[in-house]
Amino acid sequence: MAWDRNQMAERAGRELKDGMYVNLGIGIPTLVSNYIPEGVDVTLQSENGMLGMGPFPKEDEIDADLINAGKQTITELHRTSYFSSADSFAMIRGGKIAMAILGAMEVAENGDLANWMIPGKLIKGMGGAMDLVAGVGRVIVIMDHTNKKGESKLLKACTLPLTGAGVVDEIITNLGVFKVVEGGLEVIEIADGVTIDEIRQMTDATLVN
Amino acid sequence: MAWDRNQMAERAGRELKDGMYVNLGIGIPTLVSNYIPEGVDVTLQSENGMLGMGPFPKEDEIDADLINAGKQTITELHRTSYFSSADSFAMIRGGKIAMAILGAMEVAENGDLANWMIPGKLIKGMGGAMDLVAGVGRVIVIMDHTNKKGESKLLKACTLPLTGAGVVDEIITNLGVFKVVEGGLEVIEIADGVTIDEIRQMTDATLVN
Amino acid sequence: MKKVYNSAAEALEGVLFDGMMIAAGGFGLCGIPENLIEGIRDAGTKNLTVASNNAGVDDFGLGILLQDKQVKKMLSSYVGENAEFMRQYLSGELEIEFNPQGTLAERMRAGGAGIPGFYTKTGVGTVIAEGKEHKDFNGETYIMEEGIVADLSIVKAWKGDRAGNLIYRKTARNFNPNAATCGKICIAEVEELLPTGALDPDLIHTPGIFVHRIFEGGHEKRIEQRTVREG
Amino acid sequence: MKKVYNSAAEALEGVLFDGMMIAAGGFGLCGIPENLIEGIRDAGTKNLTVASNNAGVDDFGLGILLQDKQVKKMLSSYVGENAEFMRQYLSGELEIEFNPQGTLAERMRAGGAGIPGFYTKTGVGTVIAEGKEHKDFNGETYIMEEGIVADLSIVKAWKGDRAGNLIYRKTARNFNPNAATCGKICIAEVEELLPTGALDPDLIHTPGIFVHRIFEGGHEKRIEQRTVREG
Repeated sequence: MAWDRNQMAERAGRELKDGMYVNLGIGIPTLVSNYIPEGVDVTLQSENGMLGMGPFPKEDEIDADLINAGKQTITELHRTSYFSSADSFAMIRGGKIAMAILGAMEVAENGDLANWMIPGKLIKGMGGAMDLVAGVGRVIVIMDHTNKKGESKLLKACTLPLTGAGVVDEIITNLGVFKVVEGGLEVIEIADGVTIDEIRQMTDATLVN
Repeated sequence: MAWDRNQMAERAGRELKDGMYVNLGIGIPTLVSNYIPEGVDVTLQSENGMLGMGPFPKEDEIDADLINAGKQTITELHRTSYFSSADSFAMIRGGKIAMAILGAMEVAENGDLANWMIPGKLIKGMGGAMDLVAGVGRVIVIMDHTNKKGESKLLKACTLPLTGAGVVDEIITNLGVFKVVEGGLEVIEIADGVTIDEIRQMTDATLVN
Repeated sequence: MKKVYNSAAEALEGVLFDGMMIAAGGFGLCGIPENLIEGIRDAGTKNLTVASNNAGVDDFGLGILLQDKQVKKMLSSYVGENAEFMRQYLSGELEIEFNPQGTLAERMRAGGAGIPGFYTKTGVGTVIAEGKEHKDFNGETYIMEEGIVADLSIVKAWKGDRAGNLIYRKTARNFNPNAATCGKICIAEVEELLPTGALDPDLIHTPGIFVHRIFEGGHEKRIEQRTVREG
Repeated sequence: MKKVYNSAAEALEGVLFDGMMIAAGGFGLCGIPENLIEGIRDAGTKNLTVASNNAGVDDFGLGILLQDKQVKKMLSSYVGENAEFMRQYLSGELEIEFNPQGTLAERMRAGGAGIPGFYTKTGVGTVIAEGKEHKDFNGETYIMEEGIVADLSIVKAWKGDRAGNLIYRKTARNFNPNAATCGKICIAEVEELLPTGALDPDLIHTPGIFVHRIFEGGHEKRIEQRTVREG
């Protein structure tokens, strides 16, 4: 009956390839680090200035000088390096990060992404999201297929201010996996217990298959 | 009877103020480091990536990894820091270096400087000179007043390709000190045993006094 | 040339003025110049424009300048942790210019490096690109962003020496090295002020040329989200 | 993901092709990737465009590629130490694009940072500015310079680890960190290759993400001008 958050994260984990440098967004994307496949060596970047992000600390390892981009306390690894924000985004903008996995409010069938503001209501800022989607090799969105009102978050066109235009490559929702292709979205995987008809019904964006 | 190289360097040393970060070019400018006035604390930048350049090493201190922009072996000081070429010129271009003291082939009365090539003859390259004259707070040229043929190197207009346009603030020659002002060069000091008439005779540039 | 001061108040003496622009290091509450922010609060300087990735929380970091209504405008990428900020912004009391995080960092770096403008793909096709110059390179469209030069930059480092050389610790580095370069005057607060020569010259993050004033101060180093694992 | 190789020849396997562009670290003969330059000489790759501040001397550094006529074009700021270079240049066998030193360093940094163009005051009013876009900022004129993206960058570091993290020593750092970022592939040679974890994460100059291949090699480290003082 559709994927839960962990199953979505696990599915996203299967996109990771050996040797990749990857940036994981806040929320479900963070869970992906629990599902890095066996034998795949991935280095996580945190855009506040760190490569080689480790797990959350034990109580006695907490260090105020060591946080991720979500401001959570974390740990370092053997391979870790630290650098300035300008250097961090130099590597992001310069295409050195193979993949970013991010949450979203809306994704359009042409790959447009909106995840940073709702005019007049919620204005937190884009943080590093605009830089990430403009700079990394591949952008994967993980999000619920519909919003709280049950409306599709996969749209013909975004209604909210964009984070990036034509930047999304793939979307993983609780209902399946969707690839941005010429003409719309291609369903490339369907969650257990979900039918293509259910997906069609709950999707505003054009499905090419 | 005019200044020698060391007297020119000593005169340039008197331009140094306490706390300044300074870049010295190759040749006579390098000698200025021997004439930093008592009580004046100056930090020398070497544009290949070093602040706090020390004197030449003793024989047993020579280190192939420690050279200045003239490719000479040097030493470090307590205050020394090393950085990349991009960071080095970031501080030069960003106006953090108070003064550069450079040699020249020609200086024009409007502050134009030529010191990097003689077309068809000598083409070594500009090195960091173009960045320095564009970026530092004040540019002082030290050079002989005339070339080997006895012709003035202080000109109405440069004949050689420029290193920078309107960048020179002051020129120290073996005959005196010249300030670039509205309308030409102002003689602000005359070397011992030299007369203003001799200077007039040996100078092509307009002298305003 | 004396660079060493005894406190934030001493170090800020003579550099503050109403309407000035300040660039601040820090990310969230990590690596923020706590003492200098308090010093600016105590000085009561008004109509500040502040370039900082975040705006602190209501009662800590830059949030205390917002509470005192000392800030006219923020250049930031993310302000989600600050309720007072939101309130002032939505009520029109506070101006904000949202900058993508990497653009903000690069603008500081550029300003310090004598680069008045640079091109980036970040923000193309979004509201961020509106009114900015667009230019194509190799068939792709970029927008021009401008370097930031601030009247003052305030940064926090781990160790510093009397020549102003700085070393940061872990992710408390963040915007600090970039902010340090873009101020006409830069003041650094450090956890530990050491004699010149105590830092390895190969391992200095910010050379002393960028730092005009330096002092040692105590740091609360508040943690925003204390996340732990079992074990 | 294997990054570690046993020699320059192994590390260069499969990445060289005629007509490619290479960015090289080093200043004069200091901090140059000696082994990789020899490896490229041995591979005989032709028609190279090389971005490097200098061109070595006749029989060492990039000079050995010039002697073998492997280089079509240099992007450099200063080539005064290389007689063969001069000869080839003046006879029209070799193209050269003079770049002011800081512009060359910044172009490498920009290319690696996804910045296709930036504005600088350097070279305004000189031959360097000819044919380049001019733009005024705050009443001053700047020219646009473009980022460099090379097919390959070759760098030399002091210490490296198996994850590709690098630390440079003294002024042997120079262009190496900048060149490292601007290659589609970057190969680093180090004096000492250490296990991952041996380098302090706060003190790494080039994070491993930039380095695709790494090997340990011997280094002659020739000195160009042995200047000493008495005592």
